[in-house]
Amino acid sequence: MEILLAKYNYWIYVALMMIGIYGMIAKTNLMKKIIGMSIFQTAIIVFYVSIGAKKGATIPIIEHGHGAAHAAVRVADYVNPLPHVLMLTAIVVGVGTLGVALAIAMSIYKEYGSLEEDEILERLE
Amino acid sequence: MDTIFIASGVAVLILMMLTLYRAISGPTAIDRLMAVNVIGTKTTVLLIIIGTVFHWVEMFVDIALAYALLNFIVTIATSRYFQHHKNLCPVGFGLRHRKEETKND
Amino acid sequence: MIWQFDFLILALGVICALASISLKDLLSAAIVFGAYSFLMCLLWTEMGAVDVAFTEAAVGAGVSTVFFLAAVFHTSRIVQPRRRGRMLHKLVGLAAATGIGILLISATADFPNWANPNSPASTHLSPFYITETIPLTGVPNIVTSVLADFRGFDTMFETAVIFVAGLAVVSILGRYGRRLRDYEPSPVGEDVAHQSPIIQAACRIFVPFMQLFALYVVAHGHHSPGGGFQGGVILGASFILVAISYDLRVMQRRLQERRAMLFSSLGVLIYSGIGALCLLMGANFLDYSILHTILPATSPIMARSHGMLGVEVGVALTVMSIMVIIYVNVASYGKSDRGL
Amino acid sequence: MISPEQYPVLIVVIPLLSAFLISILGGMDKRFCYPATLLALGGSLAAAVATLCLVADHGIIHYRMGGWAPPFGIEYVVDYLNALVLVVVVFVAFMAAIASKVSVEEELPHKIPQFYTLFVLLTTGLLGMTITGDAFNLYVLMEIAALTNYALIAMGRKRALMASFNYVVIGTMGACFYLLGVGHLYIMTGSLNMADILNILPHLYGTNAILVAAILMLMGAWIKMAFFPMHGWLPNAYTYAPSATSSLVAPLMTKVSVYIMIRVMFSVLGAVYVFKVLPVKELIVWLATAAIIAGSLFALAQKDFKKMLTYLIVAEVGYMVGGVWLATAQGITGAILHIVNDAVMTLCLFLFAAIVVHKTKGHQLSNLQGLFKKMPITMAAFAVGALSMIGVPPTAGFFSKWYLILGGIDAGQWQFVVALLFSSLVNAVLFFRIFEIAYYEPESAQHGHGESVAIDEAPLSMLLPLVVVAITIILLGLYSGEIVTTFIQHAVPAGI
Repeated sequence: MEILLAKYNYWIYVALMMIGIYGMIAKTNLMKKIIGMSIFQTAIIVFYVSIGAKKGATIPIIEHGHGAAHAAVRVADYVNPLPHVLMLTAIVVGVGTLGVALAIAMSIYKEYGSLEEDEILERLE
Repeated sequence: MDTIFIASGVAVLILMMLTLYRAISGPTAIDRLMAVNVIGTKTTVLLIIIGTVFHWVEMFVDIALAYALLNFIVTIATSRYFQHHKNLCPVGFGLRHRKEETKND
Repeated sequence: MIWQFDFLILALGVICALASISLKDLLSAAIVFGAYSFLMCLLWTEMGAVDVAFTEAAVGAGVSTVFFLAAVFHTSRIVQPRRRGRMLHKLVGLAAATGIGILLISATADFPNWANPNSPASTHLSPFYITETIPLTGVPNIVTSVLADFRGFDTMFETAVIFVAGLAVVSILGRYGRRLRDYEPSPVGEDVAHQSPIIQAACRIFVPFMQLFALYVVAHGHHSPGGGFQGGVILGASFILVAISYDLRVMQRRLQERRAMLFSSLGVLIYSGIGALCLLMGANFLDYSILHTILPATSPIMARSHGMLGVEVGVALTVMSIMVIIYVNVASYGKSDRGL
Repeated sequence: MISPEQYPVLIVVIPLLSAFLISILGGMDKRFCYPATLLALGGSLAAAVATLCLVADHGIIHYRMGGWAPPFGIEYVVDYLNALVLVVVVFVAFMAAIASKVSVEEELPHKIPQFYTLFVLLTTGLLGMTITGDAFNLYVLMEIAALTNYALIAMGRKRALMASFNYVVIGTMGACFYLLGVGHLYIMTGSLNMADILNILPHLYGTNAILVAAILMLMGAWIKMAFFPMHGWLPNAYTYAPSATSSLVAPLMTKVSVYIMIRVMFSVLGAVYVFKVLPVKELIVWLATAAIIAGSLFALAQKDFKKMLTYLIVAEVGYMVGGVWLATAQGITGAILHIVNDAVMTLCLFLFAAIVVHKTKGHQLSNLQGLFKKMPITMAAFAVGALSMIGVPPTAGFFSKWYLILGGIDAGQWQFVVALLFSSLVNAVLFFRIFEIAYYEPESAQHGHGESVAIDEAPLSMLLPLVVVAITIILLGLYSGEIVTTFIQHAVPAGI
């Protein structure tokens, strides 16, 4: 139980990542590839946010930040904020990539009338 | 006190799992939409429950609010789809292909 | 972290991911993918990453699902079975996934335990941010202070990424530069059939509150989860709501695409301009503390706090307009006529 | 008003700010875009050259973003290696921008503001990737460069769309692998600053997690640079992109990725780790050998001029990766010198390709017929680039190849030396075939025989950069000794 609890977050992020990679490589429908890509990206976010978690800590906002400005802040009370910052950026990058990928997929559909990779390749030849 | 909240949260999650069954296997897309909407509502509740477990609900209410608002937009967007395309359950649906050649719309 | 929740949510997440990859109906896949985003949002909250959860709620569960739906709306809905080489493709995918999976699992053995307070990640850099955020920047939300100040340079490029994404979508799909008078009127009857008075009434009530809430999220990001990015997405979503419940032209009367493009450049320009202002005043790029010489009645510490607020406003402006631009182009195939 | 210690940040900030201004001005009147782009890149070039001089005089420069001390804030580090690469990147972008005027107006008439905004942002991304000293900042800039790149390629419509989509999927995978690698380093060390990680890593060298991090980061860089087994996305993407795009992207994207591989190897993981602890040195040199041979052979099989050039890029990537992994001072010197030379050479060839597309509306080899008589100056400049690709002595290409061959002999990797010679031979065959087509074959039958063809040079805005680049190739060749002694020898890690 101990060892299971200690590492399972990391195992599950690997599982999500494998699903994403499988979707990106094995699926021929362009939309499915995009979904796979998004899952892949969220898997990385799971990984990073799991790094930031800390036992017995609360959210990274200093309590009573207004009044007693110099009250002692105990590091152990707050989770690690750095991965959160990094992952905000990653989410934004993710939605940007998603938008561009969807736009390209849609113009491919306009051009070839299909979203299936093999049909498009047939039409290219 | 925390134990009660955690227990109720776990209960909500288990209910969510039941709804997820409908979301994945549901014969028509409307079933899925409904199921996912229910999951969305449960998520809002869970966000607040997590807030109480962290003893700082104020910080979580904002997220829950934003969440509920955006969930509403998604639902409307999906409903728009059905307004234009009446086909709720096209052939070749679900986890398996039922027929080879299909054409929706 | 609350491990009971963590375990269940991760299990549900894997099921959702599997389902959305394997469903043959793209619309359902998009809906289930939305559910996956809901679960991820819960996961971040439960691990204490409230700002990430807020962003995920706004982006993942909200707008990106709408983008997906819009794209499916305009393309085909059913995944066609593959004609040839099906097994080979699957095998290659499985092999790649398993290979990388084994590689990554083998690395997890060396990781410190999950949520261990003594891991290097929790002891090397983060204590500085946690203890110094109030003395050095006066901002209680550590994520905001790290995002907009300590690592503000990353965030500037993050905003630039969003800007690039919008511009890319426009340049791939759209016809940038159409004015309102260029829109050809469409037949009246068709439009009315798609309009629902209930939805429109709800939208009328909703939108002002939503925008007010968004402004609150932008402005209050120093003290609670939120900030420019989340607020910007909600603002953008309010325009998207108008576009969905009426149609694109009604929305464009409020925010034209051309003007949105202008706003988006302006937003990033505000961000990098504040940075460049610090540079011109003799400090390093993005060193807001120098701004106390021109801001009235501030100390260098409060100047940092105000600088961050200015930057957040820039971020919100860009994100709002780019969300609208992406929606307009994806939902109408770049024609910006009727939309969904 | 701006002191010299601010120069490094100006290199990135000038194009960044101007990109948004271009977008705003372009919305009003698209004639502003071209001059504004030139101004932005010119300013950036000036800052880069000034920084290069500073580095040559005073050594490594550190710059703190927002005034925060390094492991906590983001740091810019300009050392001997990236000062040089920065100048090359801005120079190439500047030349490509000058040449872009005609082809953009011709190929993308409705998208001029978007094109130039994305063009400048792509340059910003590449510059930022080169200059940064923070592992995560590198990822963000990598994504900026990638997203602009997808859009610029997809503007080519038709076949470019599918190529661009493949590039999106594969490029995202590459960037995500890099991010995952950074995550593994972060969980083990708790730091994101490259110098800090390098300091902490030695006591973790034996662990599996660092091994996986190294594999993931190198995989990410390799996917981005189209190293041999992962090169599938590159030829189509660069061939069907608009010509103004390909003359920016083709010289720079792969070279900056090679630079990133070098940076990850020496400034993050440490030369000791990659060469002494990891047992993959020989394997990668073999892969590079395969890349060179496969790239050359594929290039031989092409009938399309641009596609042929793209396969040559695949081969050139093999040169550089192989050179670095030879793990000898000569090999690394050769690889770094080749980054510089190859960027300029590839630029020369792609500028020529843009002229061919402009003049003949196609990029098949048959489009080149009779060009020697029509465009003597253009062809002379092209000949310099081609000779440099082959590796003929006074041109730049010879010197880097010389160092690479010496490195190969030092390391005893004879297969790599043989592959280099083989690839030179193939290049000779390819380019002499082109000379033959362009010199002897008449343009087309109906023009009659023996008639003197009127000289019809490329427009000045395309010709001028091409000539400047050709002269640069010769100058780089003549001064390669100085470049090596002033910059590159300091960039080679000590003790290998």
